Amino acid sequence: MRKISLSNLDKLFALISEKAKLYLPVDGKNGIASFKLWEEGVQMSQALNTTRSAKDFFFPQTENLMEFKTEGKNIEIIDTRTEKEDFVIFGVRACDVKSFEILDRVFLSEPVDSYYASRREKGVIISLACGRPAETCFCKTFGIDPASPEGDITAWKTATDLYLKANTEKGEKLLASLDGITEACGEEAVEEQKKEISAIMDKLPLKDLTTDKFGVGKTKEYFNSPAWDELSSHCLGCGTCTFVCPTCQCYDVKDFNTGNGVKRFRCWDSCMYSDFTLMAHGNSRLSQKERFRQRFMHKLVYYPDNNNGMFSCVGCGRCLAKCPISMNIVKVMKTLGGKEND
Amino acid sequence: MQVNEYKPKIVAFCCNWCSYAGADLAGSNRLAYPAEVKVIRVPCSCRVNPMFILRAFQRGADGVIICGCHPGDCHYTSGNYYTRRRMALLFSMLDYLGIEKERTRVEWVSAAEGAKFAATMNDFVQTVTALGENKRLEDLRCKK
Amino acid sequence: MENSKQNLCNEIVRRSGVNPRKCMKCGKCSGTCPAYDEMEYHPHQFVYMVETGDIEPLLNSKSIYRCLTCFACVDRCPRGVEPAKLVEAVRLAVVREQGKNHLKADDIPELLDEELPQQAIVSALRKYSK
Amino acid sequence: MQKVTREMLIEKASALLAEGKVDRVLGWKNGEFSYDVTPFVFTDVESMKKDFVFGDFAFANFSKYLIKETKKSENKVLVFLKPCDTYSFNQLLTEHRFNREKVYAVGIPCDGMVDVSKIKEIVGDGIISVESGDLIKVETLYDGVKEIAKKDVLAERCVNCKSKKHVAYDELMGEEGEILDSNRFDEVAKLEAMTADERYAFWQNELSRCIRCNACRDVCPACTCEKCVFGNPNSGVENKAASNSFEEKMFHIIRAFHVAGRCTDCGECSRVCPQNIPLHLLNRKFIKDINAFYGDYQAGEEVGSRAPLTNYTKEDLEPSEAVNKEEN
Amino acid sequence: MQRIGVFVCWCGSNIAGTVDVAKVAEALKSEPGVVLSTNYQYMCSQAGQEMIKEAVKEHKLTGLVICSCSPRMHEATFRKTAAAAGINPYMVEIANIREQCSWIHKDMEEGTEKAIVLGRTAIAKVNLNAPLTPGESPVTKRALVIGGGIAGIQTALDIADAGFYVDIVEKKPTIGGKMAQLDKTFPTLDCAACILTPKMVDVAQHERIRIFSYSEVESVKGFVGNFDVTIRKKARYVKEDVCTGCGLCTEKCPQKKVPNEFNLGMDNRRAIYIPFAQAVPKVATIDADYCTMLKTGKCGVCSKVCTAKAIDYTQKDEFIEEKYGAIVAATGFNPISMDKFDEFAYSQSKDVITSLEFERLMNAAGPTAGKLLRPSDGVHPHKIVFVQCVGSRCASCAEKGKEYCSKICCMYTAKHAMLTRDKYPDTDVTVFYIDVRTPGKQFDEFYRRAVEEYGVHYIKGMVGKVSPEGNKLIVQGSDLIANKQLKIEADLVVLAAAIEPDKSARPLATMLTASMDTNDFFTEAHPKLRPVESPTAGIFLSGACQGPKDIPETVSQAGAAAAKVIGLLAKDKLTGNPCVAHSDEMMCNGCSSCEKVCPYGAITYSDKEFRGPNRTTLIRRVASVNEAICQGCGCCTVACPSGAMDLKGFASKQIMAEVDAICK
Repeated sequence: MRKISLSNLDKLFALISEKAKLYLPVDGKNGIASFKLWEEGVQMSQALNTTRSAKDFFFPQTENLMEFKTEGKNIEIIDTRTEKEDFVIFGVRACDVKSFEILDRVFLSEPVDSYYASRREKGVIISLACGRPAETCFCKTFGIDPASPEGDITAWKTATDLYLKANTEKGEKLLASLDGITEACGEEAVEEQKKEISAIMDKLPLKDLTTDKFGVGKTKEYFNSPAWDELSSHCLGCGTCTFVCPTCQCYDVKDFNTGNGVKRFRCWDSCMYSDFTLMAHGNSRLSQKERFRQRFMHKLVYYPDNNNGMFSCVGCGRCLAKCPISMNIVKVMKTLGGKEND
Repeated sequence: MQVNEYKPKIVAFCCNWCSYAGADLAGSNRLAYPAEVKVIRVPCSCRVNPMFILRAFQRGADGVIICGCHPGDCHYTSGNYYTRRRMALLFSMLDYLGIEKERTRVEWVSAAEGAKFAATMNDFVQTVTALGENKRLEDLRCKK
Repeated sequence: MENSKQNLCNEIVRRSGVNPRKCMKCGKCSGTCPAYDEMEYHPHQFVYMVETGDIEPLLNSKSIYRCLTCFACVDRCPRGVEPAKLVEAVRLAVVREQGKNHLKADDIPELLDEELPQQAIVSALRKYSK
Repeated sequence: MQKVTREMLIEKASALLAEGKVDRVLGWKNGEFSYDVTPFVFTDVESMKKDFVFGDFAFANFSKYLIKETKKSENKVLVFLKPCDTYSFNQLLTEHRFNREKVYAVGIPCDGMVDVSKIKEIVGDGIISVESGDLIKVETLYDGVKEIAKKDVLAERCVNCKSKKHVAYDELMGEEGEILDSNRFDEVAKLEAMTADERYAFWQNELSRCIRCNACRDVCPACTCEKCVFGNPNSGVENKAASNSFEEKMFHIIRAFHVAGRCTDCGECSRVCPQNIPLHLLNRKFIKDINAFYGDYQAGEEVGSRAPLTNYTKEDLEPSEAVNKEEN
Repeated sequence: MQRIGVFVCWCGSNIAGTVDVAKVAEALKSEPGVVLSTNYQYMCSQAGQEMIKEAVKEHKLTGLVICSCSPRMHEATFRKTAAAAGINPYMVEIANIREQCSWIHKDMEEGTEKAIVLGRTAIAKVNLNAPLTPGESPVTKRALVIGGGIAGIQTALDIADAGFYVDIVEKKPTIGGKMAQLDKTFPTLDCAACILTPKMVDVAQHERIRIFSYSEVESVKGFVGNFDVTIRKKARYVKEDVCTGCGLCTEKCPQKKVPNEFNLGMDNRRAIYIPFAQAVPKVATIDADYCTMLKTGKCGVCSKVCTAKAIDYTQKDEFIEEKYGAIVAATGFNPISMDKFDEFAYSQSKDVITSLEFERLMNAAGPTAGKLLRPSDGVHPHKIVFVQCVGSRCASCAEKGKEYCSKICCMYTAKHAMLTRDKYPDTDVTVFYIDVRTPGKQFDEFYRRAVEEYGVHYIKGMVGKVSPEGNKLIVQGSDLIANKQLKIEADLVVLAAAIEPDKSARPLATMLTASMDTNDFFTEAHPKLRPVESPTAGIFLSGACQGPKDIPETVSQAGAAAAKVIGLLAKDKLTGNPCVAHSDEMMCNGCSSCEKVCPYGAITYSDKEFRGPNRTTLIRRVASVNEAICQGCGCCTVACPSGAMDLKGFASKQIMAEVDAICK
C-alpha cells in the first residue's frame, strides 16, 4: 500500500497525465458532476458520484463504427475506430466498478465486441472508497462493499492522505510508476475507514433490501404478476433510468447518410422507448407495461439466469434520484417481493 | 486541396406563385446573382418547416432565405401570414441561442419583382459571405 | 433662391403636417369656406399652390389673415387634406419670415389682467416672437 | 384561512368515492424517502390513508395522465390539480386530448414545491427524513436535524410562480388565489442582454449535456403526439441519441417550437432533466416573444383559445424586426 | 428504387450557351437511381418528347428529370409526355437550369456546376416521388343563386337555359332588386321595368328555376360540387301556393301607416302588401312588425276578405335543405346612409334626396305617380342641384363614406339631369362634379348630350354646404373654373350617394368561406383572369357584390358567372389537384392545429377506432383532409407537430432530400 498527502494530489494527477489521459469527476454547472479530462487547475469533485455512470468510457453513448463512401457506383469502406489511446479513470465508485464486470459479460463473451474490448484493454481504473454513502445507495444488496471497491487500483481518501493499493497487474504497473511521489505505508488508516463505512452502511434506509426473491429461474413467478400494471401505469417511457444506469447495455446500430457517404454508428438504446427492438413486423413489446417489465425482469431475473445468478444492478441509486416520476428498481423489488422486503 | 475563395452555400425556399416566378423573371431579364443560391420550389412559403431550415444548416448551408408573396397577396390568402409568425419566432430563438441572425432571412418577392429577387440574393450572399462558414449549427458528420 | 423657396415650402408642409398630394381637387373646401369672398386665394388654391411650390403670392396675400380657422374645410374635406392647417402654416411662415417680434417679453406685464388666461399669452409669445 | 391538508383531500376523495361520483383517484403516492413521490391511481380510501401524500414534493402535473386515464373507464376519475396544473388541463382540453366529462377536477392550493437537490446542496447526501413547514426540518445520516427556510429551497418554477389561480376545476378546496406578477422572464432577458457569442457559449454548455433521455418531452403536457417526429424512423429526422451538438440543438429548438404558444410554462421539463439543463428558458423565450410580438397570451388560460401560431394579424411584425428588436 | 431518366435540354443556345449540357448529363449519370442521362437540343419539341417516350420504353423508366426551363413553362408539357409514355405524370421533376441558371450566369464553369447541383436536387426528389392520382368527386347538377336582382336573375336564366336546375334565394318578398326601383336606364333611356319585368316573368315560368323569395341562406356546408345548404323560408303568413295576388287584402288592411320601402319611405303601404305590381312571385306578405293581428291577436281583416283562404297567421319559418354543385353570390348593393353628412342637410330637409329617391319620384309607379314634385310641399321644383360623389372617393372619413369610386353615379346623374330637362324644360338643372367619369360605350356621348342638347349646367366643384332657408335650399359650392364661390337658391337637391355591398354579404361570405376585401366586396380569384370566381372553389360572383357596377356590366358579369357555373355543372366528376395534404391517421392526435390554419376548411375531425396493443381497440379523434377542397398550400403540415400531416408532391422527406442534395 502506498500513500500520498492530499496536498500533493495535483502532482499525482500531473504525473499520471504524463503517461495517459486522466479522467476524474469534476463539478459542473447546475450541480452536475461528470468525468472530465484532467488538466492543470482542474479540481476533483467532492460529490459522492457522477450524474452519469462511468460506463461511457467503455461503452460511449454514441460511437462511430465505420464509414461508407460512394463514388459513382463504387462503395469504399473506411475504418473510423478511435479507441486507440491509453487512459486512466480516477475516482470510480464501487458500484460503477462492479458494473464493468456486468458489461464485460455482455460485450466480452463471444462474439467479442472489439470496440468495447480494446477500450477495456486501454483503460486503467482507479476506484475510490465511499466515505459518505447517500440514502439512495443500496450496493450492499448486491454484495458490493463500498469500503473496498475493485478496480486496477483501489484508493481511499482520509482527511489528510490518499491511500492506494494495486489489485491487478495493470494497476501495479501504474502504481509502481508513481513511486517517486508516493510513499509506502501501513493499512491502519484504511482499516479504520472501512469500519466507519461499514457502520454507516448499517444505518442506510435501504439496508434491508435483499435479492432473495429474485434471480435464477424466477421468470414464471413474476412475468405475469398483476403488480406490473400498477408499477408501470405512470411510466412516461423516457430513457432517463436506462441512460443514467451503469449496467444498461442496450444499443442500436444506425446509419447516417451525410450526403457524401454513410456513417455507421451505434448509440445507446432504451428498452423504455416505444421503438426499442422495432422490427419489420412491428414491435415485440407493444405497451409500456411490457417495456417496463422488460427492464426490471432483465436486471433481476433474465440476466441472473444467463450469468450464474449475477444481478445486473449495482445499487448505485441513480435511477432513484433521477426518475421523473420516482418509480425505480427498489419500489419494483419491494412490490414484487412482498412484505419481507417492505 | 487547393485554397479556394470562400463561397457560401445558400438555400432559397421560394413559393411557387410569387417568388419562384420572381426568380424566373430575374432570369428572363438576365439579372445576375451568385450561383451559390439554389432555389427549392414550395407551393407556399407556409410549407417551409423550421426543420427544413435546421436541416439545411446541418447539411452545410451557410444561409437560408425564404421568399413568399407579399403579405396580403398570398395565393392561398393567408399562408404567408403564418410564415411571418413562425419565422419571426424561430429567428428570434436562433438569435437567442447565439446563432448569427444574418444567416436567416424572409423576403417578400412578387412575381413582378425580378429585380428585387436578384438584388435580395446579391445582398444576402454578400452578408453571408461576410459572416463566413456556419459553425454554430453545423453537423461535423456532414463536412467533407 | 429657388432652393430657399422650396425649403420654405417643405418647411410649411412639415410644420402643418398636411400632405397636399392627397388633394383630389374637388373644391369642397372652397365650397364650404365662409370667408371665401374675403380671400384673394381660396382654400383649394392654398393646397394647390403649396403643392406646386408657388407660395410667393400666398406669403404676400392678405388671405392668410382672412382665414377664420373655423376648420369647416378640414371637417368636410373628403380626402383628409386639412387646408386650414396649411393656411395656418403659411401664416406662421410669414410671421417668422419677417423677423419681427410681434410680441416681446417686455410687453407681457402690461397685457396681464385677471381675465386673460396666462396660457394664451405664453402661446402667443411662442407664436409671435422669435 | 385554513390550510388544505392531506387528511382533507382524503376526506374529499372518500366522499366522492362513496357518492359514486368517481371510481378512482389520481393522486400522489408515498415513496422510499420523503421526496420520491409517485403518481398513483387509488381506488379505495384504505390505500389512500396508507400511501397518499400531499405536500412539498407533490410535483407531478396530472393533466397529461388524464389522456390515458380517462380512456380506461366509463366512470369519472378524481384528479387533484394545483393552480399551474389547471393551465395544462385547459390546454389539453383545447386540443381535444381527453374527455372533460370523465374527470372530476378538484382544485387545490399550492404554496410551492421543494426542490430536493437544493436541500442536498445545503445538507449534503444521506437525507433520512424531511418534515414540511415554512421551516423545513431535514434529518441526515451525517449531520442530524437541520432547519431550512422553505423559500430557500423552492423549486425553480415555484420561485417564479405565475399564478395561484385555478383556471379550471369542478370544485375548489381552500381559497382562490390570484394571477401573480412573476419575474419569470428575468432570466430570459438576462440572456438576451448578452452578446451573441456569450449566448452561444451559454447554450452550447447547457445543451451539450443532453443525453436525449427524452424525459423533458415525455413529461411535457404539451407533447402529446401519438409519435414524436424525433422517435419516428419514417419522419426523416429521427434521432435516437444525442450524437453530436447539432442534434441536441435541433431536438430542443424544434421541441420548443412545437410547443410554442401551447406551453403553459409548467416547468416540468426542467424539473425532470437528469442533467439539470434549464430547458424552461427555451420555452419562456417563446412565451416572452409571443407576448411582445402578438400581445399577452397565456396558454391554457381559456379552453378553446386560438394559439398564437395558429393565428395572425395583417399587421404582424416582420421576422427581421423580430431579431433586430433586441439590439440596444 | 426508381429507374430515372435524366434529359438535359440545350434550349438552343439559351442553356447550352452557359451550361455544358453534355457534362451535366455525364455528371448526373452516377446519381442514385439514374439509369439514363442524355441531352438534346429542344426537349420540349415534338422530337424531344418522342425521345423521352422511347427512352421510357427502352429503359423501363419510372421517373423523369428534365433539366430545362422553368417548371412554370413546361412542367405540364412533360407531365403529358410522361402520361403518354405510360408513367404517372407526377413522376416528373424539372430542374430549372435556364431561368435560374444559364440566364443569370455568364461563366460556363459556374453555370455547369450549378446545373449539376440543380439536376442532382431534382433526382433526389424524384427518388422519393410517388405516383399521384387526382381525387374525384361527383357534381350535384344544381346551382344556387343568392340574390334575386338583375345579377341573380340573369345568372339563373343563363344557367337554367343551359339545362341545369337553379334555385334563387331572395330575402325580399319579390325578386327584381334595385333595378325594379329604377325609372329609366342609361344610356339608352329604356324603361327599367320594361326590360326587367319580362326577365322576372321568365324566371318565374322557367321549369328549371325555383324562387325562394322572402328567404335567406341559413348555413352552407360541403365543398365544390357538393354543397349542402339550408335555406330559411321566412314566414310571410300567406300561403304562397294559394294566394292569387289579387291584392284585395292590401286594400282592405286597416293598418295604413307602414313606410313603403319600395318607395324608400316616401309613401306608405299596408301591413299586408305586395311590393309592386309586377312582383314575382305576386303574392302578398304580412309585415309582422306592423300587423295588428299578429301583434295583438285582434283584427283578421285580410283573412276575412281573402277569397282564396291564403292567409295563415300561424305560419312558421320553414327550413329547406338542398344540395348544390355551385353557388353564386349576387347580393348586390345599397346606397350608403346620408345621415352622417350634415353639410348636405339630408336629415334636416325633405327636399334633399338621394338619387334612388329621385328615381322613385320620376317613376310613374312611384309616390308621385311620375310627377316631379318636392317631397316637402308637393310643389314642382324649378331649380334642382345635383351633387356628385357624396361619400364616394372619401378617404378621410371611413365611418362616413367610402374610399372607392361608386362608378355608376356620373351616368345616372347625367340621366336624371337629362330626363328632368326633357320632361320639365322650365326647370334649371345644375350638377356639381369633381370629375365626370364616362368610360363606357355611348356613355360620354350621353353625358355630352345632357350638356349640349339639354342645357344642364355642369360645374366643376363641390358643394360645401346646403342650408334650408324658408322653402328654399341655399347651396353653397365652389366653381373652380370661374374661381368663384356660388350660392344657389335651389328647390331640390339630389345627392349621388355612394354605394356599398349589402349588409348580408359579410355573414354570407363567412358561411361560404369566401374572402372579402376591407370594403366587404367579395374578392375575385384573380382580378384580371378570374374575375367572376371567388378563391373558394365552387363559389362564383355576380353583380355589384364584387364591386360597383352598372346594369350592362352586371348583366355581362352575370352571364360570365353563369358560364363558369355551367362549365362546372357540365362535368360529372371533378378532378382535383393531387398535390394535396394528407393526414396519417396513425400519427394524428387530433389536436386541431391544422384545422385552425387551413384557409379552406378542408380539414375535418372524426372519432375512429384503432387497434391498440394486445387486441384492444382505441377510439381516437383524427383529422382527415377533403381532397376536393384542399388547395395544397401545406400550411397544415407545419402546424402539425407530429408530422402526421404531409403534402403530396411536396412531402417533407422530398424537400429535405432536395435540401440535402443542394448542401452536399
